[in-house]
Amino acid sequence: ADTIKVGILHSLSGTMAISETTLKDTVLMAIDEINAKGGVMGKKLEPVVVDPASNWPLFAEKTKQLLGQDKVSVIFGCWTSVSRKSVLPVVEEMNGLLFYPVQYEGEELSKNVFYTGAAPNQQAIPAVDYLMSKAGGGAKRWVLLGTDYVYPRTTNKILRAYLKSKGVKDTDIDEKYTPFGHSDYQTIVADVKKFSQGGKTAVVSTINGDSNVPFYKELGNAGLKAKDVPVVAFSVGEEELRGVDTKPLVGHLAAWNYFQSIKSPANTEFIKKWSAYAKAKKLPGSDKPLTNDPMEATYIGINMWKQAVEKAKSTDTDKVIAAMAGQTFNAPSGIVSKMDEKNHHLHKSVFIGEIKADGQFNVVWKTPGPVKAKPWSPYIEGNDKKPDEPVKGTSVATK
Amino acid sequence: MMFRKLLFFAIVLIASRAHALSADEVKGMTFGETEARVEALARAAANGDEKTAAFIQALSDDAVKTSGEKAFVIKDGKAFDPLTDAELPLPADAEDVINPNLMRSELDNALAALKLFSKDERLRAAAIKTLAGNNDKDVDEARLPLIEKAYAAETVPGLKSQLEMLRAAILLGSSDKAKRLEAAAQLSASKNPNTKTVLIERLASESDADVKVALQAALSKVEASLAWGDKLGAIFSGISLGSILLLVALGLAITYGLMGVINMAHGELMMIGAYATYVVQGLFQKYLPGAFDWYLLAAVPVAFMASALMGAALERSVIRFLYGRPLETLLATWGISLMLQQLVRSIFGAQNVGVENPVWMSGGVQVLGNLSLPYNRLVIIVFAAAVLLGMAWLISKTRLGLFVRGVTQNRPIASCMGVNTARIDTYAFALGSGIAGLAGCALSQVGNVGPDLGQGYIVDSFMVVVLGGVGQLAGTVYAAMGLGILNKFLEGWTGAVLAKIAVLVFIIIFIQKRPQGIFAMKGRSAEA
Amino acid sequence: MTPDLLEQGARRIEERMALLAAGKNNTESGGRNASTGRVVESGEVDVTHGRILYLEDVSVSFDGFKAINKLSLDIAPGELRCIIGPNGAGKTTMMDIITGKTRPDEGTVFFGSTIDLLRHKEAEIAQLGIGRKFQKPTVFEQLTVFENLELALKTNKGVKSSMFFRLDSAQSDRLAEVLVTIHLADSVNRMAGNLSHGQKQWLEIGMLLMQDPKLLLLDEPVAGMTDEETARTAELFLTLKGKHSLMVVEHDMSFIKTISEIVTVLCDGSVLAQGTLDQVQADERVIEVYLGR
Amino acid sequence: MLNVKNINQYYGGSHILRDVSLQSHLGKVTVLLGRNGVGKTTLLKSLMGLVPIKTGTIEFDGRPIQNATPYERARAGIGFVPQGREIFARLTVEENLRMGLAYKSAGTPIPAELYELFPVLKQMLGRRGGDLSGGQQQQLAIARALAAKPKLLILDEPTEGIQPSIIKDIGRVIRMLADRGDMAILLVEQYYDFAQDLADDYLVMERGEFIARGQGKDMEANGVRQLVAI
Amino acid sequence: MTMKTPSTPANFVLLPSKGTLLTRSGWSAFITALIAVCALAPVLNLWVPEGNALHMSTYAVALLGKIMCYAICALAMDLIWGYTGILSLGHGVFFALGGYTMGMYLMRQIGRDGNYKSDLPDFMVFLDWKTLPWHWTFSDSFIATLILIVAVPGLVALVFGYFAFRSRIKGVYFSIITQAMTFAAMLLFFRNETGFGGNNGFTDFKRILNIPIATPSMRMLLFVMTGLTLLGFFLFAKWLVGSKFGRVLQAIRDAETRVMFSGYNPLGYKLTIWVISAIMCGVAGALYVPQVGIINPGEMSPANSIEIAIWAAVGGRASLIGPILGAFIVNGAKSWLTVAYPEFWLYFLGALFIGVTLFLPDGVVGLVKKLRQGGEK
Ligand SMILES: Nc1ncnc2c1ncn2[C@@H]1O[C@H](COP(=O)(O)OP(=O)(O)OP(=O)(O)O)[C@@H](O)[C@H]1O
Ligand SMILES: Nc1ncnc2c1ncn2[C@@H]1O[C@H](COP(=O)(O)OP(=O)(O)OP(=O)(O)O)[C@@H](O)[C@H]1O
Ligand SMILES: NC(N)=O
Ligand SMILES: [Mg+2]
Ligand SMILES: [Mg+2]
Repeated sequence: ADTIKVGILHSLSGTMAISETTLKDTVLMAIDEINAKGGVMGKKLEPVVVDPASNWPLFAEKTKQLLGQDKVSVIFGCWTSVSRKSVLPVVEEMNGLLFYPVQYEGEELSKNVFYTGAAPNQQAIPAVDYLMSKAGGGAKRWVLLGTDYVYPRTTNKILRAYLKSKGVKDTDIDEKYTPFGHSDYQTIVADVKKFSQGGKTAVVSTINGDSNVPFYKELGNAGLKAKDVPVVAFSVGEEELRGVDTKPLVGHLAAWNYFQSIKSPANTEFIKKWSAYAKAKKLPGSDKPLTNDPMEATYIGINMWKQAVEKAKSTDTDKVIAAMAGQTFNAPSGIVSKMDEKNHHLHKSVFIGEIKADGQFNVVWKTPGPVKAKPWSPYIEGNDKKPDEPVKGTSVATK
Repeated sequence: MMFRKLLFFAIVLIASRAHALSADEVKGMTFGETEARVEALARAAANGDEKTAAFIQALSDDAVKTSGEKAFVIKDGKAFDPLTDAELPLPADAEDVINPNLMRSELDNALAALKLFSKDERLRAAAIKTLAGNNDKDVDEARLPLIEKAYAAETVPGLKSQLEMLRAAILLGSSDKAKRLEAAAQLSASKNPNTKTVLIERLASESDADVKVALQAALSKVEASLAWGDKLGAIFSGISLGSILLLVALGLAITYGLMGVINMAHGELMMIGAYATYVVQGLFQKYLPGAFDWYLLAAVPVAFMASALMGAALERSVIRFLYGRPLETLLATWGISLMLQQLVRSIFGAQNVGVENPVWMSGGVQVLGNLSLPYNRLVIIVFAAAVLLGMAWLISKTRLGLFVRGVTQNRPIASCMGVNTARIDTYAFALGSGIAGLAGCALSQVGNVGPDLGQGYIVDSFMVVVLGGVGQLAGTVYAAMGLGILNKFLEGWTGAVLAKIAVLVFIIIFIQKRPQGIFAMKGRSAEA
Repeated sequence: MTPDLLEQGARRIEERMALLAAGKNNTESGGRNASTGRVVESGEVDVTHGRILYLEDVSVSFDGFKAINKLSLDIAPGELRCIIGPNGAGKTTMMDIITGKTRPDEGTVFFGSTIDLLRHKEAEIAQLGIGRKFQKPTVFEQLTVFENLELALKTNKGVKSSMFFRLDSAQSDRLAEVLVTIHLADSVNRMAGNLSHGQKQWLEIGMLLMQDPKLLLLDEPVAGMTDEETARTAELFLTLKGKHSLMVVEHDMSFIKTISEIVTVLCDGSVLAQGTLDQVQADERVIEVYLGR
Repeated sequence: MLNVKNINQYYGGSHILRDVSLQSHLGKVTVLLGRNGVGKTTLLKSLMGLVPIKTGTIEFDGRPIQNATPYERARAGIGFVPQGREIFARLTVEENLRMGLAYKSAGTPIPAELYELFPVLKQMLGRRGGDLSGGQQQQLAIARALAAKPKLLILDEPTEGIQPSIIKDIGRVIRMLADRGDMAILLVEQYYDFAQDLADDYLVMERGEFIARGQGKDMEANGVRQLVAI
Repeated sequence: MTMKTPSTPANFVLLPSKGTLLTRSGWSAFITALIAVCALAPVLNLWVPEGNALHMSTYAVALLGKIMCYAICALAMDLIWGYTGILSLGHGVFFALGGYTMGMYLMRQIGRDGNYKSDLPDFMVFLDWKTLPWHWTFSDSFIATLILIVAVPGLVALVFGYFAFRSRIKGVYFSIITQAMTFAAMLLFFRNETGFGGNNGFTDFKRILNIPIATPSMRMLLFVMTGLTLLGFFLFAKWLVGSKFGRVLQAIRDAETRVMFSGYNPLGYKLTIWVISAIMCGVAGALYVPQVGIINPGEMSPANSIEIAIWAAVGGRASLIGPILGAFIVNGAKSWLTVAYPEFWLYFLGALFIGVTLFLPDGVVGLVKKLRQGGEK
């Protein structure tokens, strides 16, 4: 064929559309950009967009379709871990290629997946380190607050182990979960307030997208100020704050590998491109174009894939996988991001940002340089023996 | 943390030995690592004069920008030199000064300390509140002379006693056992949750047995007085959740409870109300920025009308063909709900949009030391009550209400009585939809405004209407309040997830006892 | 023995003592009729005491309104009893009580001398042999006339036997016979919902016939029928009499006249008068509240 | 007053009313008789506009109304007592009567004479219609239709389930209303004696057609009683 | 004792003759479907080479297999809703229970091939479970799993239904408590403590009966089994609704009081059909999981259960074949539209639902009937 097909597997309807729609547009933007520069190996990229509609089994079905019917060379997609878990057996079986752009809980490595979001050690642990430091307020008590699913649960498990290793007692950690789509945070916030009476407290929030607005609104109204009880979130970025009145939230934190407010030439360029694209396509919200971490991760992903294909001179999955090792890309976050030689995760810098009144973040802390991902967290028992690379031959042979 | 202690000693001296603000001080407070800036702040404040205070205020207000090595104070969009107050051109590359939490909290403390001696009683009260809200031990000790001085100078009895508490909290760390005992005794009267923190921390490090006993006694007393606040807080949040459930269910009580339309698009009608609120907010931002705080008042009727018109359109085009076939309405309204969701996705995007609380709705009234009732919740409770009363009046006291009830019970015969049933149906459905719109307007103040807004409430709203007894307005009220309070009490006890499960199981069991809801219709008329 | 059984027993003895003290039923056997000892099979209606239905001191009220007020009434096996009374006298409510639809606040209701109807649910009461026709005709609207009758047929009504049920030839004959009786033979395959009001009345009677109950409760069976059809209904009821017990509620005096032996007049929830039609028609109170002048 | 010409009506495929024509005049009681299922109710429903007719015209007060909605017909002055009572079960008795006044202006009081006619309604004003006994409901249905003082009163078996004394009362009322001369009455009735007593004109229907018509006083003579028998 | 009525000769009354299970054309359609599932599909998928126009792709096999599972649910929904008038908004629970039971077996079949090389499923290892919780006891036995697939949804339905029907909960009240049930179950299964893998549920199945699951022949086998189950259930349902039992169900739907006064106890009838319907859904769930490769609590979300009702309504209630068609139409449309019009498909789907209700009150089957009647005239 004279085009290379690229699958885009992000929910455009249902609960996850809120987060995933922009990622679809980011891929489309990158494809336009690549095509404008002559494509890949002289071939144009042809996007194949499908809507798995926030329905996890549908993710698997659509993957089968993308790989089996449309014969795409690569898939950019998924947000929630469960959607990735649903897709994983399919890409492994059909030997496809998936780029997953969102921070996640780790505990997984697949030959057929490249993880361009953060592993827990690239986000959660640095954030906690910061909050424990003097500059971060010297927190001694911790509320680990999350939506009840595997990413928050695992992250909190890792954090609990980590905090313990730092001498924090179990009684000084309060772990709380709310159902998906929970919208009434009165009790939770009151509990946090009460808990904080026992000493300097910080909240680590792994609340999932939709519940954040009610959570933050409640926080603001209950008068829980960042300087008293700072909240650091791992799933709240510029996009999520679009829906909140940020004035009462000034000073609360988020830990990411990218913020829109980062000053770097690559980022200026990235934001410019995105703004232009959003305007040109009349995307909703284009009057206030926002970029965020998963978008950056998506953008890095597709560009690295392009480089790898060019290096491998083929779109063959195995060849591209081999060529991906050690790829580098000048990331908008201002570093040269590198795909690890072995573990399919990016090396990333970690930034801690404080929320500003305009919904952007002030970077108040960052790691000295890129951090290598540890998908198998050392704080989970038994992981020390795991090889830091995908086990060969996991995929079951077909046809 | 010497430098922080320094800050407070220094402020005591301000009145006598003021220095002019220096360029170095400005630079120190503005540039560099946070901890160094905090130290610079301490030093500057120690020698500070009015100008220093003004600059600290500007820093705290995020009204300072930098360009290169130079700092600018921004006032009304113009830039001024912090040292000379001369107006300067603001370079294009000027950047905001970033104040992390630590810096911000020190700025507040410095300002509070400065204001402790203000002539304005309210400023003093605010300053005391700020200081009382701080529970950093290091700072506490340093604060003592300052507090003592303020205490001596204070004339207003209320403020004086608050300062006394502040002093006691600090004295708790005194090396003098007698002082510690006295402080503990004083603190036992406190209703401030911070006192608890102080007592707990002291208790952890206290070695003297007598003092320990006194601390323990004080702690139990403080906890006992706080417990009240917790309980009332739980009830309040129950009522508040109940009022939201009520708002969400009221519209459905008409479209479903009275008209029998299993209205799966009810949530989307709320969503339309919320988006209407968003649009009104946008219009105010654009055309009436001065009156922005009142946008919500304008949004209420707009939200009602937007949803009511959509409801009327739906009734005319789809629903009207389905009366007497309630199960078919389930299917059609499900379709409508899908389309409406996609419609807002197409128009406003898949992401949430931001709806701000007006200023008068943020914050809350402090009822007890640890119980403050947020204004937005209070407003919603009052709003829900008003909507309920209005609707109850309309349904039971007006002719329109009578016709609605008559038409929904027996459409052909109502028609034979001379009632224009088609029109009444449209009005009734529009009314129910409009009330959904009002609910959406209220929800925009506490939660997400996005295409999924409605989906999150559809199950709850049906549960409330059905649990109350279909067609029973009073039942709807009881059900909403009951579920709200039950949910909040269980949540405090079992956590949010199990509480939700328990509430659902409760509903299942409750219906066994009352197969027709709380307010079951009894007798023959129920079968007709 | 459960406590409430004990209590009931105690209550019954007390009542009997009270009756004896009042000098009523003052016989050797304490008011009981003589009877020979025999085995009572459960579910079998014991009519050896000459009564198939007893109601004693039954009361029920709705939101304070006493619809039935200390009503006592009994019916003999094979009797055709007519009940008349003003609108709202409580006739339908009484049938609701007998068939288990409404629980009385107090009183006893017995089917035969052994079956306490208050302890049974609707379906059980029907299986015991009490059939009912409602004031407002109720048939299975989405089923055909044939299917309506088939469902009513007296057979085992358990789940399993329904699954494997097949109409045998005797049953088919019976069904055909009833179809003719109710004039719906050419409507066998019509949906019952499409019948006219009067046709539904007939169908419901037909269903009762299929059910073959021991006691039939008929609430205004000829309402909406022509005089001629009324006459035929009367004829039908007269043939049923003797083998079945019937309780017929009607406002149609000419109909009552053709079928009645004893007429009971209910008013305000209790018996106002009882006797032959001529007797009650002559009763001033009955004329006053019911017949009019 | 009412002039019906050649109406035909179908339920699905079955032809129910065949070329039915009739008239009804102010001050006259027109009685319509016929066995079960011949189409009497269907005819009345057609007059009210509750079921569509295929062909034919209905003229009321000189105006064609065959295309009007039921509520327009009601407003034109037709009162209807449907078969099977059809009261509003979950409205109170009083509200049921108010529904009868739906097209009158808001403050119109419920005529006091209704309570004289049906005293039981007065006692039960606050009770839900559906809780009433069958006969009470029937009385309510008649009262409801009378509330707005219609020019044409259509009654579908109004005596069904009503106690003899009240039947007599209803008979007197119908007679009185007709005799006042400002109301036309169309009565479907199975209760032959009652019908005969009231009829100024009569019509007999059989399989959707009128097979006999004439003046009330001739009913006996014309053997109508036998006609409605088989 | 039979009643004697004024005897009229009854012999000329024509009683309707008892219909057979299927009509002649019904049988031929059935057999065609049987052949398509058991012979045609395997041949087209396994033997016709991929390039060939007649080749049936693996994707199509997976998709059709999945839809057939849904069709079983729709059929089950028709029995309880279409015929008995009881709208369940909680059938997703039974589907999920069957699915989870199968999923547990499949998780155990992974053995030590998981990430953590443990006998325990992976999610248990990283949540620090040391032993299998009690409810996993029989999950390693295929036979026990087969029994549990029927028993678990059946028992849950039996207990729930017994209490609900005994209390005479009807209409929307019943619908709403079924919805509460599925919602509560979903939240419960979301919890990691309950031992069902939380939000992620179960994935990454490798074997069934020690045979690799991701092979074309295994897939085909599952497909054929699903097809046979669907056809079998269809015949069973047909027989059921054709029996007097079925008519009692319809009578309950129309006038439950009358049914009671005719001497039937509706409790037994409702309970029986409710449990049968639940078991059918459970079996569908069990067949679904190995084909789709994932089971998670999302299957219990209230929306999923509503969708089952929607398939039945689109196809046409109380017709058995209708709901099956409905499942195919709606899910087929969804699969196609989400690819063809990823941004607009909800408009089409929504319009489909509205259109069906407005113009086809008896669903697609009603339309077919109408057309056929029109054609005959
Ligand atoms: N559920 C109820 N709530 C209130 N009142 C009721 C209820 N059920 C019955 N009643 C009242 O009880 C009385 C008796 O009603 P019932 O239907 O038994 O009368 P009836 O003798 O059958 O009259 P009819 O001859 O008119 O059918 C009536 O006054 C009725 O209004
Ligand atoms: N909705 C309907 N659909 C189909 N057929 C109907 C419908 N309603 C009535 N019919 C049929 O139309 C015919 C006339 O019915 P209608 O109700 O007008 O009879 P009627 O003369 O009023 O009888 P009755 O004296 O029993 O009230 C009957 O055969 C009836 O079965
Ligand atoms: N991986 C997440 N954020 O679910
Ligand atoms: Mg009665
Ligand atoms: Mg009629």
